[in-house]
Amino acid sequence: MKLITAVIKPFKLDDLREALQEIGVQGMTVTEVRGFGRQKGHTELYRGAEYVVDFLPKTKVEIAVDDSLMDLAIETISQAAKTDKVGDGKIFVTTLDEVVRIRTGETGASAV
Amino acid sequence: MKLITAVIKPFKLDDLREALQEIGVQGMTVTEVRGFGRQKGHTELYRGAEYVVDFLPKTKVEIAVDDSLMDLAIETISQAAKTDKVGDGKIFVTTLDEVVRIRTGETGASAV
Amino acid sequence: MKLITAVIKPFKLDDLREALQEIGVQGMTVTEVRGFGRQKGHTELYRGAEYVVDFLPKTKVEIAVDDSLMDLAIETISQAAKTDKVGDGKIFVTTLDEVVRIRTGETGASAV
Amino acid sequence: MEDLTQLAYAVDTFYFLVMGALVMFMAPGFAMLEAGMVRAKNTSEILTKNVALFSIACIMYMVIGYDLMYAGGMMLGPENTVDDVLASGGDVYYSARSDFFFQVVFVATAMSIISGAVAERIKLWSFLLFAVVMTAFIYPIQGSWSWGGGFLSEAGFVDFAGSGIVHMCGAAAALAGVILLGPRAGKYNEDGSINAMPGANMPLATLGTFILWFGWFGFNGGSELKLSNIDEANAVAQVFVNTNMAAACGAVAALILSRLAFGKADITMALNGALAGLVSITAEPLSGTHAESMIIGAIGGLIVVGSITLLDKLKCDDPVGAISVHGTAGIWGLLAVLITSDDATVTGQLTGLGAIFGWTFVASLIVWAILKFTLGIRLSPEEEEAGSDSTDIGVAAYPEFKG
Amino acid sequence: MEDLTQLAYAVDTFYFLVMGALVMFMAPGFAMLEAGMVRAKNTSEILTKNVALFSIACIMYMVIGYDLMYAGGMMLGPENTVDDVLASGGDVYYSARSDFFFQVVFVATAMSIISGAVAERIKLWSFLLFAVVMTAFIYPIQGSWSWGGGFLSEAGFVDFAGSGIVHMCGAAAALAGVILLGPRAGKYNEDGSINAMPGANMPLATLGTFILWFGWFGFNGGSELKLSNIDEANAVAQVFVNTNMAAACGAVAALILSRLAFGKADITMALNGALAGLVSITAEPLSGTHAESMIIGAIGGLIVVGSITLLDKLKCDDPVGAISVHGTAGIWGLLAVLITSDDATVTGQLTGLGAIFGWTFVASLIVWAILKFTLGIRLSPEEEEAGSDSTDIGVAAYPEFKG
Amino acid sequence: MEDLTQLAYAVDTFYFLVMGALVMFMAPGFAMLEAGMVRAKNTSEILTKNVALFSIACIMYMVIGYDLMYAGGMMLGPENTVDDVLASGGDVYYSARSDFFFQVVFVATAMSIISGAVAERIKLWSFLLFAVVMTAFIYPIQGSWSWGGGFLSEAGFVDFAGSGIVHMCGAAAALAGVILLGPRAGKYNEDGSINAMPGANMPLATLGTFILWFGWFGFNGGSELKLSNIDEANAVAQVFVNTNMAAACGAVAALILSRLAFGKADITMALNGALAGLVSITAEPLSGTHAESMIIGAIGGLIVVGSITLLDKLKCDDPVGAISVHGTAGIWGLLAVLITSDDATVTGQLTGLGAIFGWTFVASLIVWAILKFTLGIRLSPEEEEAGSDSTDIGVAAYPEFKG
Ligand SMILES: Nc1ncnc2c1ncn2[C@@H]1O[C@H](COP(=O)(O)OP(=O)(O)O)[C@@H](O)[C@H]1O
Ligand SMILES: Nc1ncnc2c1ncn2[C@@H]1O[C@H](COP(=O)(O)OP(=O)(O)O)[C@@H](O)[C@H]1O
Ligand SMILES: Nc1ncnc2c1ncn2[C@@H]1O[C@H](COP(=O)(O)OP(=O)(O)O)[C@@H](O)[C@H]1O
Repeated sequence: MKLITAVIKPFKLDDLREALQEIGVQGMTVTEVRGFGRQKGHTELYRGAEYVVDFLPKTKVEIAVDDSLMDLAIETISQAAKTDKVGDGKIFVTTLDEVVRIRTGETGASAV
Repeated sequence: MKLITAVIKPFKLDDLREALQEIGVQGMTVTEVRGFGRQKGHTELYRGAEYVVDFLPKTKVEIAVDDSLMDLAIETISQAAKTDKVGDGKIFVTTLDEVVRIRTGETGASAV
Repeated sequence: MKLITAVIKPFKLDDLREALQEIGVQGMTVTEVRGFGRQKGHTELYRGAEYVVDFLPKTKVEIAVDDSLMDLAIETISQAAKTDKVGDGKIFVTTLDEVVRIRTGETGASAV
Repeated sequence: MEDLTQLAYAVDTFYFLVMGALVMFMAPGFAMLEAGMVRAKNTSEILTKNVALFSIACIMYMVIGYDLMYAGGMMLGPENTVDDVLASGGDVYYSARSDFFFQVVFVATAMSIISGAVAERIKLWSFLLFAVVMTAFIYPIQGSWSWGGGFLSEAGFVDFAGSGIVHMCGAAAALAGVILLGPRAGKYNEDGSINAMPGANMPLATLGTFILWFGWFGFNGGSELKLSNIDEANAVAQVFVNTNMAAACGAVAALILSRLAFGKADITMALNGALAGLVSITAEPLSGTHAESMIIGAIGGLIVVGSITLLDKLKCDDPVGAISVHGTAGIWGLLAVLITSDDATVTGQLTGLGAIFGWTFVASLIVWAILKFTLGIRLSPEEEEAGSDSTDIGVAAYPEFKG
Repeated sequence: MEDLTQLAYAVDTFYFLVMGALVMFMAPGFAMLEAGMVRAKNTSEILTKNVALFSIACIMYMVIGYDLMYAGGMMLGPENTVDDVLASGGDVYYSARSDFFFQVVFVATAMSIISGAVAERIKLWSFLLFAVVMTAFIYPIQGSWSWGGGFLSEAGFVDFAGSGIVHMCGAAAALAGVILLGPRAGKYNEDGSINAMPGANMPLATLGTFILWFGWFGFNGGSELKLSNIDEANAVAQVFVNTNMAAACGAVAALILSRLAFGKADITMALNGALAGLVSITAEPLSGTHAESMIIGAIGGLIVVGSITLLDKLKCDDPVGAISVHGTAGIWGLLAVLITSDDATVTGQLTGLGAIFGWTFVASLIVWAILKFTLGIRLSPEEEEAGSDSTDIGVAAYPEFKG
Repeated sequence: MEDLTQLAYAVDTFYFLVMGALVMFMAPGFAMLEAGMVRAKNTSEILTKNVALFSIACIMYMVIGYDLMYAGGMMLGPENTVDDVLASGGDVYYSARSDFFFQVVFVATAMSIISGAVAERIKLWSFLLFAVVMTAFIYPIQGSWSWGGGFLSEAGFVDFAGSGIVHMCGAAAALAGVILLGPRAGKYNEDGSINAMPGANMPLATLGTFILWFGWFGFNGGSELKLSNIDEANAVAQVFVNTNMAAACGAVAALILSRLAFGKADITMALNGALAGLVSITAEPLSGTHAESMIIGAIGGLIVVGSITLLDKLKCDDPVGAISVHGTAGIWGLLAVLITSDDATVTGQLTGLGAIFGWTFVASLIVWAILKFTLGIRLSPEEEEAGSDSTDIGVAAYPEFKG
């Protein structure tokens, strides 16, 4: 099983959720984060003094999937989150050793 | 060393913390997240217009543990977070290559 | 590729960002979290009743780096985040199976 | 006797100033209500608009509007002298300045109404330019027809404190703006369904509503224009009580209706209901009985719930419900005068309603259109997505709180 | 002379209306205070309750309460005519409507007190039904005993502006509700320890307190009921100063005590202290010296800190401290009259205290109990956990801010 | 005739009390403005300071300040009797208590100014001790020189409602504190650049500003001190209108300037601009024409933007802009009197300006220095980093919202 972590533009979340549900993803976990990448922050003035907004608001989506679904999921995320502008975000994949559904105690693929 | 990530119902956090402390877990990191799973969101009305709350508030707890403590920790989390209702949450386990305690520079198991 | 996750004191974030940029880290993702570790929470009084603040505000920084940059990055983070007081935080390292830059579709090292 | 006249003049002037100060306090009422009903990312902008529009209204009405409406003189004419007053045989009984002060806060009220309806997508400076024209010309010109002694007052049009002249007028200008602006991005789906966009801060919305309720005692209570004898004092008290009862019944009616229609007691409907009750009674808070005022207010509260839902169906996007509260309930208020006042006629009321609405709507449409095709009135999609705070103001309303 | 009488009538009426408007403004004061002191998830609900209870109080007091309390007529009797006033030789000196307006905002105040104490666990509609009974019957009936000329006024009970009749009465009804409701889930642990549940928004709580302080000038200042000669004007000014001094001393005393007792200057205690000072002086803000008023207020501020801590020990859960502020300090206020007023007697004060508290507590307990065994008064554990905003209102107070 | 005198006395007293209540309401205005302009972690503390300083001002001015300033008697002297008033031939025309009430809220205003400038780094209790000295001695002593009939009133110094005596005085004490305190940690970089530290809550800042604007009608309008004849009533109305126009022009001027200078319409500058307009006109809101008042207010609005930017360059850290709004604009107001008033002389104004500023600054510096070297005035770096809410108050302002 894999954990796919995508950092995307916040307003793309709904599209992403819909696209993932269509391919059969059953769950995801979302966190508001701030990001920093090729897309640089910007400078604002407050009462005449400059301040730099280094980090931009991003949304992090974590999705545990079975290995079989991994490629499709990455493909789907890429499509749904793309605006072709800098700051579109990144996808990170790590290996999950174990998954447990707390309610039933199920583990492994059936718990995803 | 393993990183155990549990997504649970927010009001279960205190029970979880106590249970984990009892079995000797020394640290954890908590994030407010929003989740989506078997437990579906619900529809609200605002000024007569519907809006769907797709994501429900959840709490994510990350706990780095030594391999030896892993099974007990998973067991403990499952127990503490269980309400037997849908939405109880999930546990994900990944392998940690390294852990560093910043203050002392300790690494590996002694840093957990 | 590695995913370095550092949990640090919030006011150290700017120093950390600068230090990492200097060694060539191009991106990072920041989350506000609450932590619990050797550094214990404290007790406050509200209207005469005690309440325990178990969790302290921390900042979690996630940085995907190429394997080659890993040691330097860990070193840099340790330096930048250190105050030599309890609660300085921890660094966790996991292996990334894959990284994708959504905008361009690049994968692997060049996507980091 | 002369001293008594002097003292009565002082009392009436003081009454006018206090009532005017209460109406001025409606400015933060609107600001808080609107700030509570928009999303966080457009909050600084709507606050800025409210501060600026109040200021602009004061300036433009001083320079030109008051003269257009009451022939009161550009920059105001001379103050009443003691001799004038004593010689007037009671006709001149309060300070000319106090009259200006009371009137100017009404202009600002009309303008505040517009700000909420066009929120979350309008360009700040185009809005402020509209405010200049509205407060200098559009409002005063129609105001002169009735309160300035023009043709509507002769046609027997009855509008005690301005359900039509102030509230429906503001709503008409707002409606013109909303039509030319279009709805907020993402508000209506292609399948006809509506996306709710909840306001960011209910305590502010509630505070704003209560402040408006409080200020309305000045709005209606001051519109009696005189206090200093038994009959006048009784009249002012009657206005206070009727105003309060209409608001109370509007709130309760809207709350119950929203519970029945939507399953939950939508607080924003209760707030709009209270305001709708106030707008409804504003056209005639004096001559009706308390029972009549309660019914008029309650119907206002029911109407506003229906109107908000209907306008949303028509894809007329009004984030705070201003068009329904001030427009729909304002029309109801003008018609309800026929129940309570013997002076009002169907023709008179309909003439006033049509004239005010028609003039304001058309004149506003033209001004909004000119702005649209010159400076533009709408933020770009990217600006709207980022929020007008970041685009126009540069200062977030709640920079430390995560949205 | 006749004109002078007319003008004096106008001035007294105006004074009454302005003071009444200030008291009306206490409604948002309570709303903001309570909204600041509850947790975010119950904020929309408490705001809704405050809007609705004010409205209900106005309606029920108009329909029946005012008649029960003052025999003022259901839907109010006729207004004073000019002839009545002139013939009365000074006995009739203000508009009957202005009297109603002033009185009705007092009922709403009493009811607002209850809303805070039962917050975060009560069912909205059961609360609103209680409000109907309280404002139509329970409050007016006890009010008639003293202000309506009943047996308490004959027993020599002195309560100038209502430390007992308004504040302790509200607190007694609240106490009955709190006892039947039980504490909020998770508030008290089995080992007897208390979990603090900090209020979500201190600026709102502070704003609410300051608004109440401001409104209290109307509450106490208007209770002199007459202004139009030198002695009366002096009396009103005296009331203003004593009211203000008691509040100031209550705030400072509570702040210092909280610093000494808890180690930090708990802002919520300073706010409650100011209000306790105000409640304490309300029973007699006129006849005491400034020094006496300061001491009475300061003691009120100390008492409230002790009372809040004690009630918490007794597992009597009152999220905003309403029972302590209005009840405990109200009792102190009634007793403090014995220091400052020559008219008051121990028997008189204790009779009043006992009668008001006893009646209100028992009558409220019965009504709450009926509600409990019919509709239910308490949210289910799941609803309470989710918050009453999501259960009863459907609109979150701060939907964009993460908790 | 006697009855008329009595009624006029009542009217003037009532006018004074209403105006005083409006000024009292400026206390939450300052509290909300400051709470909105500091960072979230220092919000409970600044709220506590505002509640406490208002209370302390009331207490100290009652005990000693009013006597020092007006020889009004410690704990106030006796009230005017009916005979006194009637015998005075019009010289005694309002209640002595109403005078105290009006004056005491001015002291609190001066003290409120200081609270904002020293925010986010001062120790709570040291600040409160300063408040004791300021309101008991520093303010009343300089106040006695002009309003108390001292040498400045003889030198022909004109300051109608206190641009200098209240506002610049507060700013001078604030400046002394800011100099001894130093800037907030992290505010100025070694390379001379400035780190903006945005205020946490713009709706509160806006609400505070509007409340202050509203309260200012009492501040300036009440400073005419008499209302009860035609000329006085006209004067009060003139003051209302000029005050309002200056505020409006200050807001617009600052908004436009910030748009031109910084590229965006900085709301905080518009708010400061409105207040600067108000401060500017406060020294003479009566004798100028409306056009003059508008220009004076607009210049105030421009000045404040420049002053804020300049002070920041000078590393004089004032989180809310209080020194610029009340000090710089206050000085401008004192000088602007030369344009509008025939009574004012350059010497008189400069003497007053110098005397008030000099005394207040030096006396404050001494008191701040004593506090600094005894109790300490500044939080430790750790405490400042954690925020004064956690250090001094123990209650977070927004405990549930993530920063
Ligand atoms: N090396 C990295 N480690 C962690 N997060 C990253 C990294 N690079 C980018 N991110 C995250 O992805 C977001 C988008 O990245 P960015 O580089 O700006 O976009 P693009 O891929 O279009 O150049 C960033 O805001 C950050 O949150
Ligand atoms: N595949 C997944 N990937 C990431 N997070 C998940 C996944 N499935 C569930 N979650 C998280 O776990 C939470 C609870 O899951 P849910 O399926 O609703 O409960 P249950 O296991 O009782 O069916 C979700 O709200 C979500 O945050
Ligand atoms: N075992 C752990 N698992 C997850 N997070 C941890 C763990 N130990 C510490 N942390 C995180 O690191 C933060 C700092 O840790 P702490 O132990 O207090 O500091 P120190 O390393 O100086 O003893 C904690 O607040 C918590 O967020």
